[in-house]
Amino acid sequence: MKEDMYEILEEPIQVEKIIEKVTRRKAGAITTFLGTVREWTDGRRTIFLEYQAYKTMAVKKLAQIGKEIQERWPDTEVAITHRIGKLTISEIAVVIAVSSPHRKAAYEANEFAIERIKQIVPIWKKEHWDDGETWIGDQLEQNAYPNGEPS
Amino acid sequence: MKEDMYEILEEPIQVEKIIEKVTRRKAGAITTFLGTVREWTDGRRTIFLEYQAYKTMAVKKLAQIGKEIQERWPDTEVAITHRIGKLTISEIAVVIAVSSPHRKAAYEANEFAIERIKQIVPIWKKEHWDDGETWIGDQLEQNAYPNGEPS
Amino acid sequence: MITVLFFAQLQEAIGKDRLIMEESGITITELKGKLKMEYAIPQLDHVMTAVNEEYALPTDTVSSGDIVAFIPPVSGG
Amino acid sequence: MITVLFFAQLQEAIGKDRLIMEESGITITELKGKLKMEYAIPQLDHVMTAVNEEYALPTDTVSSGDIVAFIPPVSGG
Repeated sequence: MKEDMYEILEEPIQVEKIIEKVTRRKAGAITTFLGTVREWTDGRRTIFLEYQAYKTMAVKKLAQIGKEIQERWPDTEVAITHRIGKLTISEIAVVIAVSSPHRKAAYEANEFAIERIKQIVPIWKKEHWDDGETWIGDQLEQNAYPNGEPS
Repeated sequence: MKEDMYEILEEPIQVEKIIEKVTRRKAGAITTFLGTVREWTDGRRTIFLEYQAYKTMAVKKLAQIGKEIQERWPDTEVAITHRIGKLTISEIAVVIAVSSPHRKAAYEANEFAIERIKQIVPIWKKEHWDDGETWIGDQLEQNAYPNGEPS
Repeated sequence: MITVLFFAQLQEAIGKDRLIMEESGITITELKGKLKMEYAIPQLDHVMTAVNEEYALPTDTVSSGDIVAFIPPVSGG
Repeated sequence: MITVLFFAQLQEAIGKDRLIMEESGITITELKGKLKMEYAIPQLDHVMTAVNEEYALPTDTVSSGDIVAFIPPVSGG
């Protein structure tokens, strides 16, 4: 697992670069997930988002997710980059790329990665609506850290 | 549905361009699938692949898959480009991009698209192994055209 | 006059990517039968057929001006 | 000496991203108690804690040199 497979960046993410990181001769499938800034959420309009991270820990937790994936889906390669700072509509907040010899694992592992990011990676999103601002967190869901976190 | 959302190309596919086609303000998630040329399959080594298509019909069938997706997962946008001709190891044969307000639909619709491509789109792959060559087709699977094809 | 298209292994077996046939008002099964008499292409029994870029049934009839394509099992992706 | 890091809504509530506290050998629960006496941050009851970049339990003890981070519910992705 190369260290730079997992990054927190303050600049726009270049998707092609993330894809390159997982490209290899054994792979027949590469899936990517791009989380983009959506304008409307439950009838409320977003003007921009602001992401903050506990950077060093976030990189460690992204790497942990990669390791969890490689244990569960052997022979996958994973790269994840999350952007922080101010993002406007349609900008890319996160890119997850997974390569695998066959497609099923690439889809499953990719979806697993985004679910885990939302559970354990110390990154926070502040919505700037047209009528206010809020730090988002799943305060309503009591199981914010399932699957053994913290250990 | 714009016509150029579905393409058969003879040149290398630029992933960023396919992603751009589905990017929109309503989307919070974009998934992509890249089918890449794998070197080893069941212990046999591939040197290069050759794809052939019935181009006009293939574009129509890709568009049909897009329509099927939009019926099943409303509010998705789909773009698919398949490359033909000679491809070497790790080159990209197909890119499927799906955008959606939420991620679940983007993953599901993307996986549906690749399954359908393998069922109904008139594109053929010839494997050039290090010890011979074969046109690939799922001759062993008798249900090559399930789900009502042909109608 | 019907245009008949061949792809992949069929194209290689016949050595051409298309044929023009002076036929009209025959079923796909009949068309396949005529082709098998002229060419050694046993694979023809196992392929789908498209007429004017839509999948067709063996009992469908093709008319002058139609484009018939034989579609071996596909393997895109 | 313990470094305490704050993020997101906690950082805004306290008005700082970090504090240096002259403590050692106290549990996270005790540390939270001391902070609540000094700052109006009721949210502290509902946040996770990381010690040296790993999630920790309320009963874990922190020592001089440790970096403690309070982690409000995360919302990346």
